[in-house]
Amino acid sequence: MSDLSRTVEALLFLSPQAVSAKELAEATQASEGQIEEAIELLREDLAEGKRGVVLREVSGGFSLASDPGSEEAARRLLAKPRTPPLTQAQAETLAIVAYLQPVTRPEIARIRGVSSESGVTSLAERGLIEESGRSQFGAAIFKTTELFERLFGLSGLDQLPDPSRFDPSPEDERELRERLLKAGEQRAE
Amino acid sequence: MSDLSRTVEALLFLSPQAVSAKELAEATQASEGQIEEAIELLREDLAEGKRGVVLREVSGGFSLASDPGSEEAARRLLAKPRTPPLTQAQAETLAIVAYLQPVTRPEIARIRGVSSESGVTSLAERGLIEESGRSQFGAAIFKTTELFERLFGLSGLDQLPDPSRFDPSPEDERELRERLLKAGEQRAE
Amino acid sequence: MAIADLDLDLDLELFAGPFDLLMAVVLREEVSLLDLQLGEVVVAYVEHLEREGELELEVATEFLVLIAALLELKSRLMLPGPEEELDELKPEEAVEELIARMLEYRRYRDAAVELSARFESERGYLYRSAPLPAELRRVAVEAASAVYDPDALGTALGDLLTEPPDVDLSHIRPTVSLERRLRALRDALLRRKDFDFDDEFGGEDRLTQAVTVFAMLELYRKGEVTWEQSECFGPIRVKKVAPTNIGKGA
Repeated sequence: MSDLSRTVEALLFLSPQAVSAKELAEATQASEGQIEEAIELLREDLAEGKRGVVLREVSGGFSLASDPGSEEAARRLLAKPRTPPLTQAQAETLAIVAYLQPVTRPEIARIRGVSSESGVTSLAERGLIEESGRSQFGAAIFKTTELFERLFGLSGLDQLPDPSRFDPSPEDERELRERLLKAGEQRAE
Repeated sequence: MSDLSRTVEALLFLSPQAVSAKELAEATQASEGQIEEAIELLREDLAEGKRGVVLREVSGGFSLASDPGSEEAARRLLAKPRTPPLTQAQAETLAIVAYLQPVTRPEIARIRGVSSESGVTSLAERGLIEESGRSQFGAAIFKTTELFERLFGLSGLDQLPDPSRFDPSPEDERELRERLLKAGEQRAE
Repeated sequence: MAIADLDLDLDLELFAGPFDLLMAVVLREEVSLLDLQLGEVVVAYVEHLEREGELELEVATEFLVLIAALLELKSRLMLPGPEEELDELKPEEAVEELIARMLEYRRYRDAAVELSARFESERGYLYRSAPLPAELRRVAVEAASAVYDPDALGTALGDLLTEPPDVDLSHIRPTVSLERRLRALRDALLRRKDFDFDDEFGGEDRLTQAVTVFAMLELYRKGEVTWEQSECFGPIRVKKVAPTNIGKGA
């Protein structure tokens, strides 16, 4: 292991946040190319299944995380309960914020067709979204947080699944239209 | 690397404090003997100079620490040098240590007339004072650090302002100590 | 399939029949949205839920989206005046609007499923959260410059050297007890048969001396004491009266 990779590993170990290649280069006074090489070495050494710690690329930088295989033991040691899964309301609200950010609360409600007060509040409490100012009409504007990227294993928002994947197919659309009209017509007969 | 050493490494990575062999055994549901073996493997892999992280054995158990060689880079990336103004309690405690050093914690408390636990701790954390041994009765003895002299712009302890400038004026250090103790006892009454 | 599966029969003032039929007739403007009490539809749905005893989430969500869309359309229709193109929302446009709304919602519903799965698969990775080592939390010696004034230490030391002032009692009114002065007089007379007042009590404050004189008068009344003073402001000689004398005198 090179001196530089050792230093990079130490920095990732110490830093509470993900560290970008640029920050690593500045701190170690190495070039970004050298950092790339050092990261490449670490990527091999800390690949899944090799050690208790793995290298991850999250929220615009690099971070160390414990191997998922040790999750149960870690929760026992740290007395940390497993975070509950997202509820449907939370997941829908989070999807809207993630893809449309920055987005206001009324916009979220308009898309979901229901008031999204509690979904927004609970996501903010879990640190996945945060207020980032007010719209000109005074509505709170929301965006996702760094923690969101970390917990979802995203190296950046551009790593979100391609939204076009969720476009309804023309068949879906036709079906929906037919359903709304036909069902009525049949009964009207 | 065995599964158990991987899990142990993950646990040491996650825990902010040292973890004892017993705690590791409980969390991994392994025997302490197995933990010993796992630690043995880690001891080799994480010996000083091998990686960016080293295995440390402290009184309470085991912990991971960043390699000392990376300190300079870590400082560039992470250090947030803070020199906020001293509180009254800190200034008093620091004055006692500066003029009377070496001085024990109980003596500081007697002179100030109040428990000085938090003042001592915060000054030590900020690197202005440090423990330098124990008195014959086991009390921690404190003195000021080199950082203290730098932050106060002193080329040596003899550059401290002459206490005779502050009325009443004790003549030597022994007298100073006695007067401080006497005044402290009156305050404590 | 979802909303078509909703077996909700309505019996409203304006309309009787299943919910999806209502949607269709509303969209074809056979029933005016303006006259339809949407609140009644919601109440009917809630009653339906109570009867069924279970909530099918997908159906419920779609129902809410539809009702919300209808409410918005209706509120647009109710807007007065100039926004005429809104007032003249054609049935086909209403259908399109409704469909667009439902499709948009579906997109995020599906993205939500994907995000939830991702959240689930990522939950095993745990990140370290530990304070920085002490040496990184303080200024490096080499980088340290003088930011504190040494005089602050001298001043703090001066404060510590200052002995606290005596407690000020001037606000407390002194009181002198006659009882105590009587006792003091009797004590003095136990030690000696006679004494000079100033020798015994001259060190007391004026108030105490005055009360002691009162005590002497009291003891005189009781026949325990007498005194002599040869001139004004001269020394007072206090003398004990022997009990035998009292007996004889009586």
